[in-house]
Amino acid sequence: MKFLTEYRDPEVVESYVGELHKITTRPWTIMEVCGGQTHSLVKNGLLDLLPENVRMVHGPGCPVCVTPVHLIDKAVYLAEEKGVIMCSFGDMIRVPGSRKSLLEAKAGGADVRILYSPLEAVKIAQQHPDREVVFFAVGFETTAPANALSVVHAQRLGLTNYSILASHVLVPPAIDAVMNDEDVRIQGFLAAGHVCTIMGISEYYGLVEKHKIPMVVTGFEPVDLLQGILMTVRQLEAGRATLENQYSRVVPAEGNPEAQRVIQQVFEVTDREWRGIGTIPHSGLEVRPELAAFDANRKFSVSIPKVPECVDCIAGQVLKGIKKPYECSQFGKKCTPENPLGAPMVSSEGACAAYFHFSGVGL
Amino acid sequence: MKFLTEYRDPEVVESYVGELHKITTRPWTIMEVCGGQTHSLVKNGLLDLLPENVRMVHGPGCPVCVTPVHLIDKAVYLAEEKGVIMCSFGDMIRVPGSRKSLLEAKAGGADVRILYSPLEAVKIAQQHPDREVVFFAVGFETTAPANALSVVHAQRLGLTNYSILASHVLVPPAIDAVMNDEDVRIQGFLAAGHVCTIMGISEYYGLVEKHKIPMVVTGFEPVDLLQGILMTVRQLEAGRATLENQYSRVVPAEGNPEAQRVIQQVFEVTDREWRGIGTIPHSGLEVRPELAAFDANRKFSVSIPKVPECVDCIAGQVLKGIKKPYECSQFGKKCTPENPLGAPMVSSEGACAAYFHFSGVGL
Amino acid sequence: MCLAIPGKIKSIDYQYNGAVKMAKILFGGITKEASLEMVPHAEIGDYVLVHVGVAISVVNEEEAQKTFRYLEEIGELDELVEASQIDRHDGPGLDQ
Amino acid sequence: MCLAIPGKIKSIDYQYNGAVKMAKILFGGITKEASLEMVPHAEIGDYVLVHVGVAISVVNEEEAQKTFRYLEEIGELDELVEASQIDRHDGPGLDQ
Amino acid sequence: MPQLDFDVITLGHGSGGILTSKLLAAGVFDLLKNPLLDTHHDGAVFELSGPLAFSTDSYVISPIFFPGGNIGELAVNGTVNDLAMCGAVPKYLSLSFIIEEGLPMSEFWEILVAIKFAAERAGVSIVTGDTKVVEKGKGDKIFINTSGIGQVHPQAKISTTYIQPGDKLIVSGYVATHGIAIMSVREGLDFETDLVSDTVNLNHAVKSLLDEFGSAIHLLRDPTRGGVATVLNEIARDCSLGIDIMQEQIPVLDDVAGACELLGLDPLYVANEGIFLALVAADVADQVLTKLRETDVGKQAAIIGEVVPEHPAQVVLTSRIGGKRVVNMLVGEQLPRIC
Amino acid sequence: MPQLDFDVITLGHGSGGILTSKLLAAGVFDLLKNPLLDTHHDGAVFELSGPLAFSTDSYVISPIFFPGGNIGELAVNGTVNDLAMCGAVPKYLSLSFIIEEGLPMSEFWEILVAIKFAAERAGVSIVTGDTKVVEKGKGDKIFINTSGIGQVHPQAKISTTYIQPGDKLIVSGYVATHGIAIMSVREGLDFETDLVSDTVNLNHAVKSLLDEFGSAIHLLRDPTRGGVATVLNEIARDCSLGIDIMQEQIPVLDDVAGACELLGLDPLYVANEGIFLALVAADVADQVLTKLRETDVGKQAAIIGEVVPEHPAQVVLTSRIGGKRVVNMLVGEQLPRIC
Ligand code: SF4
Ligand code: SF4
Ligand SMILES: [Mg+2]
Ligand SMILES: [Mg+2]
Ligand SMILES: [Mg+2]
Ligand SMILES: [Mg+2]
Ligand SMILES: [Mg+2]
Ligand SMILES: [Mg+2]
Ligand SMILES: [Mg+2]
Ligand SMILES: [Mg+2]
Ligand SMILES: [Mg+2]
Ligand SMILES: [Mg+2]
Repeated sequence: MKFLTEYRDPEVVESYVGELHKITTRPWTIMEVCGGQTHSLVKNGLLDLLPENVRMVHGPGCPVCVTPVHLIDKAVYLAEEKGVIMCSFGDMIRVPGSRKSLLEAKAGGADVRILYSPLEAVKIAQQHPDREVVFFAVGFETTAPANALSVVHAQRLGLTNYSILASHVLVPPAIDAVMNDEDVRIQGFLAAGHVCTIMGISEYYGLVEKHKIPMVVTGFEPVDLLQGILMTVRQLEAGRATLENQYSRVVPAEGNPEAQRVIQQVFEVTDREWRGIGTIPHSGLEVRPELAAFDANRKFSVSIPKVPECVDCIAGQVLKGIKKPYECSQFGKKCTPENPLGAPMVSSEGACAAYFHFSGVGL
Repeated sequence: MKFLTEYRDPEVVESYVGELHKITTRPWTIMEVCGGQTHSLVKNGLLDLLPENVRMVHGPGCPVCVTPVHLIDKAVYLAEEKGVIMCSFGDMIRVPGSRKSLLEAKAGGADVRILYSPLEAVKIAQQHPDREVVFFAVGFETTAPANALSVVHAQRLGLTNYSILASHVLVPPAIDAVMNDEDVRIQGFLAAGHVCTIMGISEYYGLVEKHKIPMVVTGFEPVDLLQGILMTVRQLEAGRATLENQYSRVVPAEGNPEAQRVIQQVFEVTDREWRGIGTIPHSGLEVRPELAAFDANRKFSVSIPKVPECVDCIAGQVLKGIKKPYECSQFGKKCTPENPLGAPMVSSEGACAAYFHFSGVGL
Repeated sequence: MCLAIPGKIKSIDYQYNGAVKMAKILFGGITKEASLEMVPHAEIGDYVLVHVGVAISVVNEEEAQKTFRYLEEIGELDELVEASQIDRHDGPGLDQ
Repeated sequence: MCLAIPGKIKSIDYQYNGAVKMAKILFGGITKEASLEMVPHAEIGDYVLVHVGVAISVVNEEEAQKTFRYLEEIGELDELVEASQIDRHDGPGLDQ
Repeated sequence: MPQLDFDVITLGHGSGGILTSKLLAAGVFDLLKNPLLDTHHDGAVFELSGPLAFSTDSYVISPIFFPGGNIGELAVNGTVNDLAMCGAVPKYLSLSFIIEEGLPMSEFWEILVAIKFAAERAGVSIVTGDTKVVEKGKGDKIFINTSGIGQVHPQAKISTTYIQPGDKLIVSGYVATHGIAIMSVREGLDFETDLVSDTVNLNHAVKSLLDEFGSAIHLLRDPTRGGVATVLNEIARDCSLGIDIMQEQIPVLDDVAGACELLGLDPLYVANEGIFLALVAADVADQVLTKLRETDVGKQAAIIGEVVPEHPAQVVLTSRIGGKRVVNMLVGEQLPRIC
Repeated sequence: MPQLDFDVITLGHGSGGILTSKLLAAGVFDLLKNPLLDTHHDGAVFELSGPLAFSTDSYVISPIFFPGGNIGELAVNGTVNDLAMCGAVPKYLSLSFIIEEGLPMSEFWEILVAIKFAAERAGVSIVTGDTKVVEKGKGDKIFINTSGIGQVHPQAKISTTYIQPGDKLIVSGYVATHGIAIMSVREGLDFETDLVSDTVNLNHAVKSLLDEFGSAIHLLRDPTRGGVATVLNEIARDCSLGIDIMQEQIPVLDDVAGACELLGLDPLYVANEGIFLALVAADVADQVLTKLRETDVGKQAAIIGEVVPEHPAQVVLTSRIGGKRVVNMLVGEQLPRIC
């Protein structure tokens, strides 16, 4: 497949790995923000190829993992008690709420559907005019245009039975929050390529300057990641801290103006709670008040008690890169992908699950 | 079981059979009006024991058999298109409408439930306040109090989601209609014991006088039937034509006043179509207009085309006793209990089905 | 039509705040609930005829015996007189 | 986050009375529908990056080659001068 | 019950992955263990020499727990009995579950335990199995298939071709008990009764008859779905002879008779478990009956009819009052009647 | 298709009465006829001598008709293949249906025809069966259980205990084809592809390997649910050795690779039909591969890994780019990912 296969070429990989080994003289700690990058690093065995001195830390970039427990509880409630058709992505429905996941709600008889796209949910709403259809719209900036588009489509079709339960988070405030934590020892960032495809790269200049840290907008294939790491290490070794763009084939500096427009049209920025991290100011998107009819949060009055997160789970520290998953006392013991205690064990994007799946417990 | 077992005593049966053989001198044709009696005659092998000169003819007394096709079509429509929980008795749901039976609608996904009692349907309505529950209330006078009571119960509970689709027929007008047919050669009647339990026997005096025909209110057990037949034959042999009550242990002359009252409260007399026979004036019950909220006929606006009955089926003649089921060209051929062409093949009460089941085709 | 069988009242209770009289009724070992609203005077121990969950008649034990004496009676009757038309209101045909 | 992969536009059609531009997109042999609303200028034959049913970017073929020349370039660069800070608006770090 | 991580069965338990594996390892394999039990899903291997009998049945009963048992023991007994009806000594069973998402793990466990004990009572080993999980609303709590292999008894000569006029028809116990016990707990029909299903394995009783009477046992059948009437019709059709039965002789419990009266059902068409019909040579019929009555499962056994040359392929019943009628096969489901 | 009175299957067809009988007589028995086919529901009797293999599986696939096949042929091939994986020559199958009310008779017929041809291709006889019908909403169109008996090949010595370090791992064909073909028609995920399921019987190919290489074939497994990854983990666990696999060598169709990229799935965890894994002695591995490639079902066969003494009970993959990672068992269902 063009634009994929060539970025997996073993020879190119070898030359990048060689160069990386050649230039790395000291230990460096780099965070890849995005769970997709984590996934690719472990799935392709890349971690195995990096110099020992290059230590990768897995960031909070898994939207299903950082979705707050009470929103999952709300989705479960809507599915179980309000009888809505609750739609979402496959990895979202396995994330545990305080009582159960959407998958367990489904096991209990709720109508929960796994979709490839929010636009499919609009079709379902069209097919079932007598039912309420809710799309559990999780995601970072990358997914926001698609979720916003689903609202635009529903509006265009005059549907009154479609709404989204938005759990949208934004990357730059999260990077800022990570770096503001005094325990954090991150020296460089791979910024998330697909987020920047939408938003462009300008948001990151301020972060680079504020935290004096190199940042490279990076893609997802092995060669992309190696190049991104190499560019970061080169900066680190040279004592520089700038913003670079490894992933220019799909990330123009200005991002995607159409996508930004539709996001603006449907969403507005809000403070947002991140599971395992806490509330980060201006780090989320919510549906604009004028579109309240499409906002499941406003459409359905649901009051569910807020439940504290699991005390054993050190997800917050894992998501901030302070600890590795295997440093958690529950990792691979009480907490496994079949029975996750915390969010990062849930999606195969999650840092804990990625370690569990691809590295093997204890490896 | 007391009041059942003793009426199946082979010795008592033998003495009645003996007496019947003794007194029968000429051929007599007697109609048992009620399908329950037909059932008992064939199931117990009684027909095998009667004198050859006593010929029993099976009457129209099977309420599910005489329910008009368009009412079944309506029940199917309500179940399939209006999404109601359609409840009825086990034998009713197998009766074919013009397109399908309720059993077939159920096979197609409609919510059709088989109940022992209409009072159970009220409970279902209570349990499913969000669903419409309809009881397909078929029956003769015997069943009318139970169906009426279900409306009274629903009213008492303040239910707004319960209604009945009434298909109630009355026996005396049917007997009159049978006797008015010039082809009919019936010489005596066993009147239906359980109908008279409700209504008493006074309605039958007029019929006896008008048609100069003996009539005996008869029960359902072998000894009951033999006594009823004996009483009829005694009248015939003696040239008498009076009304007698064989079944006095449960049929008081006045019937059941409480039951009559609840029937009055919920129903009023109306003209009624009988499947296979046609419309008989004043032969049915419908829900009173003041209870329209409980009348599925008024509650749901349904307009379904009236479909003509099957041309090969001679159900009308069978139900009037003009022909025996095996005289029908389709009996046991195209028309079988698995695939009935006409109503009398449907319920095991039905004259055609009773013959098919218990006598064996061609016996 | 109208499958109805006799069963013995085992217990009585009231539903809908006392408005509806219900009974547990024994049929050869099994017990089924039925409404007594149509037979308000029925008592525990009585046999009632039940049709689709509603008791419609209390079985009259005395009348029940007549069937077993009928053949005897008509034998005697035949010996005495030729039976005459039984009239509308109190002939043996109605009362037996 | 954000699984997105590049596919080639096979055909384009319009839905909702022409209001929505949709495409059939080829991914290694399979075809999946995606919205082109976010990439209005994309043409048949273009490669677009698709995420949850929405094309979010047209792949820039020229930029795509840079990754394969990067090691060479930095080799040459290293030989020439010690790399200086790349400035905010037009440094090679942003453009490549 | 072992400590399992889940309260209910989820789709993951049928995915073939680690949840399936854990469920099997902690539950099924541990409970049912025997040297042959295939623990890697493909199949079991064992030594066995023919002639062999092979039978299968799927169990879809609702409710899955009923008075006197549950679907698990039913599934074991059913296939054990079908093998016994072939004149075989049942040896090995397969066990396949189709579970609806959401089945409480505790119910699954109770079913497994019932399976274990039923297999032990019957003396069979469960050697291979399968577990599938379907979405909520695409199953009905649990369906079970068992298939079984048995070794045909060396003295057995069981076939409709051996049936002769004069053969006596024996029923091993009360008729219609199981079907009525199930119906007693169905929504909309339920009634109170002490009745319990008589599901039980019949293989030991059958073996003792074959040991003693061998080829004098001409046919064995368990009249399950469709009831006695349907099975007798099948036999009459297959051997082209008539069968006469006597209503008076057919053992029926009072509770069953009462429920049949109430619902308008005929016990001859009600489903059975735990009983069988045998057609045996007339000269040994009384001895067979005596022997059968000595077994646990045959205390109520009775001779209820015989094979006759008249009315071939038809079953004729002489009613309690002496009338005769033809008994046909069941048409459709038996549904309770209003009239 | 024979003339049947009904357009759809109703509860009556599973009642055991006359409708069941008619359906069987007009449909099943007529189509599948063979001298052993048990036509009276209890079981089949035949001569067969051990060692025997016995296997069962229930098929609950949705949709029941999918690109390249239907649930009927899947059910036959599945059990045939499980027997073949035991090193056996499949002989007799049982066939048990659980049908949801309302299944069109024409679809049932199409499934029956597929069963007939699949059994013929595999050279097995269907000798006993069962048909149950459940209410609408209590099943999912049709579930099928097949159980099977085979005779273990005289040269076969198949067991995890024979696995040694150095054994080569062969896969007989493209990985993940079946699972992705099914997914291509699932609501909410559907995509266009020419991909068809590769469901097929593997017994003839397996027999030809056993004929020639006998005990050099140490293990056979068909990586169905849970995919290649799960089966390899089970094997590694059972033999307490490590397994190394090479991503580069694993045959995957372009369409399958594309769909996996799009949905975020790993082909190693996707369900397969129509392929098997073999662990064979290193010295014959190339010959086995050559032989396998000569068969209809093995044209794409490849050596994809080997058994190693390191990392016992673990499966380690060397990725296309040369990195290593552990391959775990599947957890839960594989669901498409957003990220
Ligand atoms: S291993 Fe589990 S408990 Fe520990 S941090 Fe990760 S998710 Fe939380
Ligand atoms: S046998 Fe069938 S077609 Fe003939 S009269 Fe009876 S119901 Fe009608
Ligand atoms: Mg297998
Ligand atoms: Mg069987
Ligand atoms: Mg028990
Ligand atoms: Mg059976
Ligand atoms: Mg299996
Ligand atoms: Mg059987
Ligand atoms: Mg198997
Ligand atoms: Mg095919
Ligand atoms: Mg299998
Ligand atoms: Mg069976």
